Amino acid sequence: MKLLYFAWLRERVGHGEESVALPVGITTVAELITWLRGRSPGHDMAFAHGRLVRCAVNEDFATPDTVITDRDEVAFFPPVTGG
Amino acid sequence: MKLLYFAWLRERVGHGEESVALPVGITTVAELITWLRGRSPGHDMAFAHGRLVRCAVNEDFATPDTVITDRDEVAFFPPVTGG
Amino acid sequence: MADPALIVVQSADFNVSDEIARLTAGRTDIGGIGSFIGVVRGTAGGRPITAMTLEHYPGMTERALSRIADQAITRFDLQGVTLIHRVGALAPGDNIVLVLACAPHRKAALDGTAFLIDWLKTRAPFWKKERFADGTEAWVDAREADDAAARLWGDLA
Amino acid sequence: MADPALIVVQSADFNVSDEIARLTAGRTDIGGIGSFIGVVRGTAGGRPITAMTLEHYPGMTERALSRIADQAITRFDLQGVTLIHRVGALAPGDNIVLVLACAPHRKAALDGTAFLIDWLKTRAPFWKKERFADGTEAWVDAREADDAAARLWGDLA
Repeated sequence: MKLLYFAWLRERVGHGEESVALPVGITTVAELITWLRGRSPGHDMAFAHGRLVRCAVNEDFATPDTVITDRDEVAFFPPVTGG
Repeated sequence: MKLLYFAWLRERVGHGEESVALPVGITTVAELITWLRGRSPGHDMAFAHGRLVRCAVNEDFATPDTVITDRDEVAFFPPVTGG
Repeated sequence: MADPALIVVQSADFNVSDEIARLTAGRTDIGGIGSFIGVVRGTAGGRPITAMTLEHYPGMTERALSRIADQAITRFDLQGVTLIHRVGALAPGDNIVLVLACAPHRKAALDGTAFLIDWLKTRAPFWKKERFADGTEAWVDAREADDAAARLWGDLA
Repeated sequence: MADPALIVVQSADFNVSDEIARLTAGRTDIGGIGSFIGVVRGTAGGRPITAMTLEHYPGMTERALSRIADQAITRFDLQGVTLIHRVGALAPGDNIVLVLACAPHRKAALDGTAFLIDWLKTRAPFWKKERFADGTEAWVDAREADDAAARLWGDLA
């Protein structure tokens, strides 16, 4: 699975992109976040304010219960501020 | 008094500008229009559809009961269509 | 505060980029610029037109446009306004009018732009005459929809 | 109908007149062009800023902008849309975003323009970081007012 991080999530995680093997039993965005928080203190800090984290699966906005598979591209980022 | 006509009022009157001496007793735009209709068949035709005639006195929009004097510039024109 | 409205009535075309540059030159307090450009369409009531003539009431035009601009600046707290209206002979595809409004945030800039063009269409003394492909000419009728759009903003002082 | 939306994400500046010419070239069915330009302001929360960096999510950005443009074209029956958003390093006074929407009449062009910028601000994956005069940096917080503005248009499909 390809993971992307943007803006302050990228800065807290320490990099903008990583590949992970999705553990068996993790099937939703919410479960993925819980698992990712254990990967490093940076990951834990990035997801500490869950209310401010947005997610896209394969370039479409997703919700905590969106189903994911090992072939998906999952991106995490703050609320957008363009324009 | 200076009178101005625009768009199809100008075409019906036959000219865009004329000077007239305001007769005694004529004190409002409505009275002026009634008097002007007697000046020529063109004037009469120009004011025949009164609902479509707009008026400005000294470059400000006016109404039939706006008071006028011999020193005013009075313009007649159709509803505006700019923009 | 210097007069922040530029009012121009001219037969020549305008360049939108140049006008934006003129409106915003040297400033870093502007967050958004709203704009509307009115263009001569090639048909009227389904009939092809070959030309349009814009007549106006010199003097009153500038006075009416200045008043509309001042109202918009006060109402929407605009940082600047540009109103350019062309007169004379135009062809299909030609620009007719340019409205620019700038403000710290986008809502004021966009609402100001809509207010300016709605009021210009009902209060500024311009008249359009269309020449059709068959050689006939006709003055454009005022649209009741334009009056309704302007009334939505309430009374103009 | 050919795809009437031009979507561009670039670091270079844009020229508004050139983009309008590109959008309207060879057409005589357009009556109005609405536009919005977002600009970097020199202060944030009252503090002077010296630079702004725009980050985005390549791929998803173009996808989100195309979807927003398609929605606007359908909803307001627009004849064409241009969306250009800059990324990278910008300075106060620099252009950030250009929205153009054209239609036979002004209401659709102006409403389409407002819809496009409201939705772009809440659905397109861009993030701004500001550098202050004292050397500190901060990511811009999303504004609740932007979400509220977008919600006024109802749900985006």
